[in-house]
Amino acid sequence: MPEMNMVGAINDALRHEMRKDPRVLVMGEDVGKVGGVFRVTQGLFEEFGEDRVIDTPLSEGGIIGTAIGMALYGLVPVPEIQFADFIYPAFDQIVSELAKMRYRSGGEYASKIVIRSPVGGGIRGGHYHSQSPEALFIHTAGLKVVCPSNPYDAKGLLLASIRDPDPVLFFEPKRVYRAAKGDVPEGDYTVELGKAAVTRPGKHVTVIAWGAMLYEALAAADEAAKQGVECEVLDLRTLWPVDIDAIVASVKKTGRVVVVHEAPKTCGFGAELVALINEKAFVHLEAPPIRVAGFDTPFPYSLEMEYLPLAHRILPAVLDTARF
Amino acid sequence: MPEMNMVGAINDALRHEMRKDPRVLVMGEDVGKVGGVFRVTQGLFEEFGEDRVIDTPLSEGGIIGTAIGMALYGLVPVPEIQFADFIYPAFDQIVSELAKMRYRSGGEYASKIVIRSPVGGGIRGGHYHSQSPEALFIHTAGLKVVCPSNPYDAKGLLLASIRDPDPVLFFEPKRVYRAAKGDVPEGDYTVELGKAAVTRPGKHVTVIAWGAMLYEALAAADEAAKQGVECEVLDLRTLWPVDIDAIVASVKKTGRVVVVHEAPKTCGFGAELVALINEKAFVHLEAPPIRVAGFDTPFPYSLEMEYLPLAHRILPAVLDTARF
Amino acid sequence: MVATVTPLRTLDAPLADERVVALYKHMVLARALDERLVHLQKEGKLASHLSAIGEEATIFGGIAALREQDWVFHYGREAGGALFRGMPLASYLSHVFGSSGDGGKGRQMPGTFASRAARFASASAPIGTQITHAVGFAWAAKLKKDDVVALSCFGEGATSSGDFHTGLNFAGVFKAPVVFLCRNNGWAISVPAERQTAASSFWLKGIAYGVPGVAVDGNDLFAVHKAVAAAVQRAARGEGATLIEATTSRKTDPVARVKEHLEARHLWSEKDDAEHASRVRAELDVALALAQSEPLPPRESMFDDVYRSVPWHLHEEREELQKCPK
Amino acid sequence: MVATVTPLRTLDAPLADERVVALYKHMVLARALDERLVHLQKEGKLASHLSAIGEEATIFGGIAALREQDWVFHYGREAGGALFRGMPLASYLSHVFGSSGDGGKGRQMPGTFASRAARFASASAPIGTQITHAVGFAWAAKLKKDDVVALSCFGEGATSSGDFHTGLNFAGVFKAPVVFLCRNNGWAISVPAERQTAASSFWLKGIAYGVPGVAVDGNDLFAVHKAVAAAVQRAARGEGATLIEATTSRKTDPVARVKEHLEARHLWSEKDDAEHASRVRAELDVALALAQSEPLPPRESMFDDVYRSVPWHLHEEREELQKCPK
Ligand SMILES: Cc1ncc(C[n+]2csc(CCOP(=O)(O)OP(=O)(O)O)c2C)c(N)n1
Ligand SMILES: Cc1ncc(C[n+]2csc(CCOP(=O)(O)OP(=O)(O)O)c2C)c(N)n1
Ligand SMILES: [Mg+2]
Ligand SMILES: [Mg+2]
Repeated sequence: MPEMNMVGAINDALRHEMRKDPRVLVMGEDVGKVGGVFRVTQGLFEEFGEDRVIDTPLSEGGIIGTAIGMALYGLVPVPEIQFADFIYPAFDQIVSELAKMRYRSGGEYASKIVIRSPVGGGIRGGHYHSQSPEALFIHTAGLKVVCPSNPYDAKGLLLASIRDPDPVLFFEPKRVYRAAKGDVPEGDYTVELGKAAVTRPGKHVTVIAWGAMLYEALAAADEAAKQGVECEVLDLRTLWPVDIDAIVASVKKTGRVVVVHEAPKTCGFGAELVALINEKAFVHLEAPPIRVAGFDTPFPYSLEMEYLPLAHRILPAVLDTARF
Repeated sequence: MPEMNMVGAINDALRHEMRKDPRVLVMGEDVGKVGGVFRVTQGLFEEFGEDRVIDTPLSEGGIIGTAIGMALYGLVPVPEIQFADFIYPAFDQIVSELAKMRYRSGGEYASKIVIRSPVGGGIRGGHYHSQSPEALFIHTAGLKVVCPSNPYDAKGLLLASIRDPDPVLFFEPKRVYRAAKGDVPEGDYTVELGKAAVTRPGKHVTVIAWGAMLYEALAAADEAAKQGVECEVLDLRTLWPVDIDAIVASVKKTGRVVVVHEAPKTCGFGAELVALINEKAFVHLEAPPIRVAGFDTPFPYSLEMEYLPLAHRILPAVLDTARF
Repeated sequence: MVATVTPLRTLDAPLADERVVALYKHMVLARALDERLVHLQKEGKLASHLSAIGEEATIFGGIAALREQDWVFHYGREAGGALFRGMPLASYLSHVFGSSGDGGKGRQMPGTFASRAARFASASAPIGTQITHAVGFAWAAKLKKDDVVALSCFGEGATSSGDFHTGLNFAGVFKAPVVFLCRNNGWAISVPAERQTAASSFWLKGIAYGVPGVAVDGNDLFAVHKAVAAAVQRAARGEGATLIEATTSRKTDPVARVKEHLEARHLWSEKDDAEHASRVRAELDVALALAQSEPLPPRESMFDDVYRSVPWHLHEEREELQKCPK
Repeated sequence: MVATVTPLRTLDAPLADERVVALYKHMVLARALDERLVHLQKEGKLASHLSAIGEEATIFGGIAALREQDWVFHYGREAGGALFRGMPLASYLSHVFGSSGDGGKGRQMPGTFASRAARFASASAPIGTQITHAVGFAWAAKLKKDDVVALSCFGEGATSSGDFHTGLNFAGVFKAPVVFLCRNNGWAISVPAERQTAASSFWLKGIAYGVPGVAVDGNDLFAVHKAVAAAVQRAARGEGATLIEATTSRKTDPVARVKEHLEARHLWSEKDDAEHASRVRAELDVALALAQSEPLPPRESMFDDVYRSVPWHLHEEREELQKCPK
């Protein structure tokens, strides 16, 4: 099995599925000859040509709006939004149109597309190259939201996302695009949507994370272990619909929860997880579930490493929770 | 004190402030001669003329984008978005520009506008005339979010919102635009932002609501009282920054919480409230805080009264919580 | 790229006589239907209704110019056209009353229907959003080398939306086989067309996108038909999109105009008209009574179609609802 | 509304000789600064840099045509113009390095600065958003009867954005005193201008909005100046907006072109040039060293300016951060 980074694994998934399924196409700004600003689509233009790897005008609303139309025709577009921060011009098309197409037509029509977009901070991008907008889409009924943390999952989840009948937002943690490496099988396999992974088993505190913050959670868990606190680290992988069974099983064991995410804390997905845990496992809770998240400010440029919920901020939360 | 409905009270607030402060202006689709589709701006065009009551082209992005520019010049625009469901074409301008203007310029610039928009269901509007998108804006650092439930608060909160230095989303529960009536003082007064009201005191269960659902919470509380359960009903009024002290004080007393809102449950503001209550009052909780909310579907047309978290859905939640 | 203006009236349009008669009959049906629904709305029996009264020539002229394989991306006022293209009247009325017979399962406001039978896409309320869908759809057909054209319908108010800009821009760049039919009735609710643009007309907006613009009299069935037919042919030849501005006015009745045309050519008589009107009346009486007596969709159906299969959280929410008193 | 094309080269532009010399000096500074920052970026000492190399004539031609009371809504490549209009070099460099001296408190990427001193609005990264701000700002000035014009700068890629459409549309309808300066350098990252539009040029997009369009040679300081100056005057006279397309090319060096002009008129010599270059070098050495040695903003500052005063939840988050090890 070849070792790949995230960029390579996602590229491999796209290439694999485009070879297999002629309906699949890639579109977006700079996805063509140049292979995307992060080079995720590199080589696809050469292999599949300009009808399946399409450089578009600079309009995210146009990318998603026309992709919805293409999907209605029966193609399976995989549009790229260059940075998730630039998804907002397409917000109306995503929440008003894409998410509601199947429902409002009583199942007569569906618009199946996979929107790929890099998320997260730590690359010195400031306000507009660092955001993690997953909560906005989780709040919108009709969408699925995925965020892999490693190359194996990235490929397997992307293939599963493209084959899934529903629209998927596929968020790629750009901070670990090249840093996260691992063995990736050649050829076909999928990682089922809606299933979390127990990345590190433990019995004292459940730490829930995804994407680039998973590594911070693991680092904090290592430190906590030195102080006698064993964390069970869950990598959600699919954010919505979330793997509630995996979460409840872990919380039943530990009774203590820390949720980690980069997006601002308030009304972030962490709030939903805390609320769900209350609804499903209240009697098992021995401490209040707490959130270590991005602060409720725009994403800052110079102070990004202070802003992000890195291991040094997760660790005290874990220890406090363990000792509550 | 004259009795007014919500429409009249908001109209009165706009007229009052426009007379007092020449910087204030109203803009939007159909806000001019016709006075808005809900007649909230009726008569303003006649009194203040077309330079201060401006009918715009059909572009929400343009309304908010130009309002931001006007505010940079020193005016205080109060744009109307005809239905909150149509705020999404302006989403990029609101979250990327309006919310971040002060922060990104280090306080050198600020863009103070108040966006008024009717929210909520129950008027047979279906998907696109019924939504309650508050959570999206609460998640966005830099915005304040207000939602009055009655005429007195509507006028006082709108005057406070216009005078507040920060951008405010002022959501008006259209279901009770005319149904909610009450005495409204003539002339000047404000209702402080960030302060909830205890609409009904009680000791067994805290019910948190706002806007049109407040009346459903009160109706459920009446029924619960007949069964010996006394609800303390909080009307949040300002959703963000929320009156955390009022919430914690009530939860300390009751130990039991039901949050009610029209927006879909998942990642709604209810989740944030549950998470905050966990963080601030966990040891006082005697039951899991639960949410009675819109279901996680697009807002349906025919079944809207089944979709909404009306009293008949709140009551069992209150009783279950009381008896947990 | 040259913007062309077609003559405002073309009586020699290549529409076969029988087809004009069929169109006229449907225009009469559409008018009667609108009148009935407007009335029901005034009586409070219908939440809302998007009427097409006075705009039938544009709607039917556009529809009549399509080939069977072509698609329509509408926005709410085109029901008459859908009936002409094969949507059953009963389906449309079930939609209007949001009842269990609605293909859309009662989930959307009257007017925003979908019909695969009529090759009508799913409309929504936000103005303009369907424009980019039409472009993507037509572009996909082109990529697949299918001979399919999409007709994108919208009002002049929609030209101010971002989707109009982006839709025309993408259509220009990718030469998508799409026809943009802008129905300029002079108003967006209370806002006059002069408030939508400082340009002297809407058709010339095509210039900004390398898309030819055409102006027609929107009260003239034949003029609209001719312009749309030419645009469909152009699109099918691989030459790309056309923007057509059809200006409607209250000064003449577009339905009466077709009647005059038919009568002048002895293809229709007062007697035919009276007979047709009474047939339509009878048909509507029955269909409306039926639709109004249909039950609403069952409340459990609320949780279907959010996703293709119902995920755990919607299962739970359905159970919560089922436990509730009705 | 008529679209006009100005002659491509106008040596008789009404720019006083001293002003041309001053502009040239700043163009040289801007070029040197760009070269240094590009270099620092390549060395990894700077996260990113938006260079204006080759586009100085458009930037300075536009800026030079403004009156003191006019404002600039820029998008990231106009730093040279801001320095010319009075932004201190030190402030700009503090911004670039995100240090404590930055007026923006180190919160944004290099390039997206703001400067009240230079009457430059606050730029952001999303393409196009500043266009509607410029329109609203100019419109507000008009409503207040102030004689203020806004210059809205953007690249040709931005013409595909919804904000371009909406900004030009509102400017047309409300006759806002705004000048749209579209810098067409042929590329949006890797996407060529032909992929942005099927129209033959960008200036003619003004037609869609009742806004006159003008094309100029963007490598010619004088041509750009003349076109923008005329547009500013037109706006100030209450006649509304103008869209100017300034096409830049790599074929000539716009800075060298001004130098040739000055030398031909004996206003500048090789010796002057050498002296100026070494002054600029020295100034940049000092300023860059200073900016790079500045500390970052204190971490507590992260919670200021989200709102005018710090609300309870940000107080708590600040305390949480303060408890954390650095
Ligand atoms: C994005 C959006 N904003 C506002 C509305 C409210 N609205 C419904 S119809 C309408 C006017 C539409 O005018 P036009 O496009 O000319 O179509 P017409 O109704 O004249 O056929 C408006 C503003 C909407 N549906 N969508
Ligand atoms: C809304 C949005 N989408 C994508 C980007 C990423 N991006 C940054 S610069 C750029 C190209 C801009 O091209 P142009 O407008 O021609 O300006 P130029 O860089 O040529 O000066 C793109 C796509 C962005 N900043 N904003
Ligand atoms: Mg209209
Ligand atoms: Mg460019």
